[in-house]
Amino acid sequence: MSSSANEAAARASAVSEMGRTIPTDAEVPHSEGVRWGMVVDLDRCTGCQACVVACQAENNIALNEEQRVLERRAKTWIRIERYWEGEFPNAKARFIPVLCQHCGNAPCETVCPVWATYHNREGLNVQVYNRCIGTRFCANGCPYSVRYFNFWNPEWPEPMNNQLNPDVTVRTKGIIEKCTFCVQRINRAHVTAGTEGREIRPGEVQPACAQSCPTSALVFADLNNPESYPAQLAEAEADRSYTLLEHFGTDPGVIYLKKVDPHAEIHEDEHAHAGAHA
Amino acid sequence: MIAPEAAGLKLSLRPPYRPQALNISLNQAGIALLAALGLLGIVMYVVKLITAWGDRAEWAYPTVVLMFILSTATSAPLIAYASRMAKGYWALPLRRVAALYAAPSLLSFVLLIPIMASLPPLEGRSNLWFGFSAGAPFLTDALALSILLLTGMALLWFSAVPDLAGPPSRVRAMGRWQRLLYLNWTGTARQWKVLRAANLTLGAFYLMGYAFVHMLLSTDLGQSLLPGWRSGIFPVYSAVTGIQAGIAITLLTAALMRRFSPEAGRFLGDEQAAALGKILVAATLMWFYFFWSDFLLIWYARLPSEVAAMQVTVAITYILPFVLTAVLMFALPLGLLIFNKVRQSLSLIAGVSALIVVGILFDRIRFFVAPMANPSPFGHSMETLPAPYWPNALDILFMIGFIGLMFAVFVYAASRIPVLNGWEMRQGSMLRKERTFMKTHVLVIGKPD
Amino acid sequence: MQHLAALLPRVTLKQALIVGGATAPPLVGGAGVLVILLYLMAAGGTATPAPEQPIAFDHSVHAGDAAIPCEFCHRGVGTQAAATVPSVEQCMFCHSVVKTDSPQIQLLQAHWDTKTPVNWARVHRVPDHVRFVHAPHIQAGVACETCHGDVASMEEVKQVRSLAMGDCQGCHRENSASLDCATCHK
Amino acid sequence: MQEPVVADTKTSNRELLDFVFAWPAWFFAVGGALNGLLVAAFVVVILMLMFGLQFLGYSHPVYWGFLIVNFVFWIGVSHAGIMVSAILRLTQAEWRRPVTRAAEVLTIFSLLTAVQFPLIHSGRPWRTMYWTFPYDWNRGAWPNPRSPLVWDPSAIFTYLTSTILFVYVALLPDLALARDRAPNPVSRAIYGVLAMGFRGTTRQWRIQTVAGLLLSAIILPIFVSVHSIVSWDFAVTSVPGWHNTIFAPYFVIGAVHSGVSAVVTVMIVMRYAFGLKRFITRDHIDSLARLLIVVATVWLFFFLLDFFFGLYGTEPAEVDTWQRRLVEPPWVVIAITFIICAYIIPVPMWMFRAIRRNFFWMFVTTILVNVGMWLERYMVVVPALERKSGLTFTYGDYAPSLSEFILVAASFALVILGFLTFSKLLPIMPAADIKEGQILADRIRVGRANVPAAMRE
Repeated sequence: MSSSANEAAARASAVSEMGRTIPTDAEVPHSEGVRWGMVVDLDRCTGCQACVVACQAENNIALNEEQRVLERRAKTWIRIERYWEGEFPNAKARFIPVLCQHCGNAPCETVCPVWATYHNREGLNVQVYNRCIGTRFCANGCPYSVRYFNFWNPEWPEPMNNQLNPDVTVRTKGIIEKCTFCVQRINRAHVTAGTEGREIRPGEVQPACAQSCPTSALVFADLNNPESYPAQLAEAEADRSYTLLEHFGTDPGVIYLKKVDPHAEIHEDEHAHAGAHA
Repeated sequence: MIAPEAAGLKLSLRPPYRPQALNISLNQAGIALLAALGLLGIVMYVVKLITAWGDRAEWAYPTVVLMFILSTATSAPLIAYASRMAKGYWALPLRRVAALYAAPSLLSFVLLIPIMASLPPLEGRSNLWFGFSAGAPFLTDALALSILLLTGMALLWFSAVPDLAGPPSRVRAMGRWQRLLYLNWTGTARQWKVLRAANLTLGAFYLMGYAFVHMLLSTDLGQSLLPGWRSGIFPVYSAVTGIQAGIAITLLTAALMRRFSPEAGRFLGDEQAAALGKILVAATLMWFYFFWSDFLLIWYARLPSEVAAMQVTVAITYILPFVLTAVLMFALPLGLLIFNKVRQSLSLIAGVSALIVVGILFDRIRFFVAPMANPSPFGHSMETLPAPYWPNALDILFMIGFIGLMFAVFVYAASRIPVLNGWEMRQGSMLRKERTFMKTHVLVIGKPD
Repeated sequence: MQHLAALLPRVTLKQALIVGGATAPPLVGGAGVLVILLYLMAAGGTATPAPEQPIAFDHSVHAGDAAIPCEFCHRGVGTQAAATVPSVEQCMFCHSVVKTDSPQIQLLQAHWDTKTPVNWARVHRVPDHVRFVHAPHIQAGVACETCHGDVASMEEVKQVRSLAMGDCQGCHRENSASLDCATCHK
Repeated sequence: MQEPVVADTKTSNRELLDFVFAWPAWFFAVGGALNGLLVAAFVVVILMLMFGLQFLGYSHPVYWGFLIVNFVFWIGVSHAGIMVSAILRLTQAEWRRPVTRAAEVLTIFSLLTAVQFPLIHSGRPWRTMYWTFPYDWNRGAWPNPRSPLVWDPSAIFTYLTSTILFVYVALLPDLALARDRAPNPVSRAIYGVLAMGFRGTTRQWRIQTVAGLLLSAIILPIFVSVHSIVSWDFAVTSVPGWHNTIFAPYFVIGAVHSGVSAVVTVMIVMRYAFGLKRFITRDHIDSLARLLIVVATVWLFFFLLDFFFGLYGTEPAEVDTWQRRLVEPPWVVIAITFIICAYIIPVPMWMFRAIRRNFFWMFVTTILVNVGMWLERYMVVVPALERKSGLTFTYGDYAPSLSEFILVAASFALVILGFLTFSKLLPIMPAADIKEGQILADRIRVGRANVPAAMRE
């Protein structure tokens, strides 16, 4: 198991190194104006799962009881994928937080028969719960597997129902849900900024995961705003930056910064192996 | 139903009707033109061999010619074999015309050798051989193609022997080797039985070999040289459009036969056009189906590496040949063939067929030039879109000459082997009768087991 | 022709019953599923009739005769999501002196005395999956009457506009407001 | 065909009527068992409507499974009818005649069954109006024409409509006969309305024939499009193992393979159950088997292309999917069973004339083909979802639940029940078509041989 997971991690990063210089038909709708996005610095991620819990609380995600996890029906809009590197005595855990990548070229959007998921002008991949009929085609099309299906109506025992966020709807059975970049917070900021007659300031909006990240591994901003910290970070760390599963050509809105491990023993053959697959 | 030419129903059985080799009424100029073209083809081939051995890009347009031959001359005999298996009596006078294309299809092997010699090593590029290295692709492809061509020649010869052999006394009088060449054909019941079984099984084998060779060559000379081009349907597209072109070239040839060969003209007529026309419509629709199945999936899934390859063959680099292909192989033929009048007249359908034969040449250009001229065939995706590689004067002369050579070889073969298969037509005349039923004339068709 | 007709069935009552019996379960079952589907489809809906209020508050007196501006009582409307219903204290601001002998005002007085809120019945409610914020609408200059009707002439307030999705969209379209799903759907 | 159906009218009347008039005990036993299955399925469906899809074996990465597999399977079987009727009619294959009606009816009922599955499989079936019907003038919210799931209903319902039309046109003369034969005024009235005043005039016959031929030609593109679109449900996505351009023709030819096999199975069952020994002969089965050899071989070629060109790009996720399909434990059994059942056993057997003309062996082999083809769809759909990308952390697996087995079994019950019911109400043998065949049958003397022949106008 560990070797295959390791291999997968190697592939995931190796694949990301493929340059994409071919022009595609990607007519990115958010090339002007706001594009909400996130920069994930894997060097800083400790795998603490604070983002997962914060997301759970913010977005009224149903309780992931043990049974749910065992039958793989647990819902985590952001999940920490853990891969092992190296063999047992020198094994190292590597973490990749995976959330909806808010792709500019989203495979989920084209396949929905009812337009329950679409791309909005701010680069969000929006899921309209009330429109969704639950064909789950989008979940199949998504290479990141970040779309989750509601197999039943969620229930919260007393008094946990009192902590539900009123700004987020409680999803009914039979629909798909996924990370929204905490669109309720973005909307609230829009209203605040609108009533004050100004634009949203950089750093004004934070999704729950980024807000709760103790090491600031997740930072959120308008990637099209060159003054925002994440945009500058992505620029400054360009040699470390990649997007997940780049060869799918999805143009994600989440940018990852590679982990640089000064103590890593680089196995030449392993790299050659991953390179052959890339 | 379009009635067959009357001559076909009333063949003399006693003495048995024996067809002639092409009694051609071409004038001197026509013969001279064909010979000149053939000579040009040979000269150009030699010139290419000397100047461009091992230079892959230089062999791009010869590859187009190779695939053109594979899609026309090699596929035309399928009409003979398939109609024999399906007991299609309408095809009786056409079978030899189609099968004769086995002779010019031998030219494809001549082209294959230098082209294969110019291919880069398999390592580092996608290919069908998955590390299986026993001579692949050179030996395997050459072996597969040569088996296919030999099968075609064997079928042509076997089915022609009863016509060539003449009366039993003539064969008995032959020398030993000549008799062997004529399969010792005296027309015994056992010989007929073996001939029939051989025709059917070899025909089925040829059909499968045709699909297989298309899979190998279209992959080894096309897909695997253009990184990012991963299309499972392409071998089938290649084979099916080849069949479309094969039907077209057979109809075209049939029309020319009727015009220039008095004997063949007695039997070839609108019945063949009507029956083959239906299949041509189906094949024309197939062109679109297979093109669309390919295009839609790549364009929809938007994997950058695949889209780039598609941009080369369809959307950007070779858009001109693509548009010509779509018009000549699909839009125009379909628009014309829906009219019964066009479909049921040999001369009109020959015009449509000419469009398709030209169209398939452009189709092969858009698919095989880019891979052959691609300087960096290694890896999983292309770094940049390649620039289009248009033919220079030498390439154009090569194409004209070699395709001319193909027709010259066909005419030569037709002048050696009868263009009509007399024995099958005699058989057909026994199984097809005109009768009156109520107040109309009907054709009664016997279907023996 | 006649002899071929003999190939065809003569349907007797018994046969009809048996065939009916064989087809009944699928038909009945299918119909059952259909009924459930129809029920589930009909179970939604936003329009409500005027609900009974704990105190017979008359908008026509306040907003109509007295011409008190809406924002005077519904103070949140210009700045936040909810327009807010005034607290008992705010009512008592006037009604500690105005019309104190009316039985309805005495009901109000009772709430004031016992320090309990009035449980006003909610009139306008959008579904749970819709996010509606009053402030931007007021800021854009939309009059209250546009959505709530002529409240100034209503003795008891009821919903006059469907306020279903198409209704909102029509207005948004006319005013070039956002038609992005995420604007309203949460 | 070597021997046309020749039966004197009295014998044929008696033998065809035997089943329509008699009510053998097995009919009630079979009908009862089938209905029992259906009731169980209704319970499952209602539970799913009320409590969500938790009863299915789906979990996080694998959101499609048995029900979609079954949908594809039945759409596949539905390709039999038109393949047999339309193509064989256009190619004037005389042996098609007794086979056509049964094949078309099989098409209708398998289509009707197939369309249930995406419906009950969706999370909120009561909202599927958004999906198939563009009605939302008010809100400007429409079905998404880019989604293959919107192409699907259009293609399937077009196919269903045209197939019903096709059957109906062919039924007209038979309905007219039924009207003339009807014993009581009620059924005479019903058949009379259905027969639309068909009296057998020359003009009516001509129109009926032309309509049949035109429908045959028009229905063929629809026939091809239906399963192509079903295949695109999978192939347009970038899911490794699904995204292969060969999918459309591969699915279509696979559909014909399983559909024609199903027709053979049905014909053999009908032959014994309905007492049609005189009308369904060894020749029919033989001809269908020869057709099947070709179809199966083309299908195998496309399957191998799918396999080769799946591995061709050596993309890691793609290779993982194929490894899952062909090597890893639960699937390796399925893979081996599938290829053995769908090709390795039946096709070499069909090579022998003795097998092709043996009802028992044809029954067994065609059942095997459909077992294999069901597993093939399972193998195509599920492992690809289990191994979806380079993110191995989300690799999952799928095990069907009892509910799914019940629903799949019930789909078979529904098709069989529909077929049985049809055969009780309307002639399952195309009487007029068979009669036409008998008129057109002729013989030609060649030397000493007497060769069966057919007339062509």
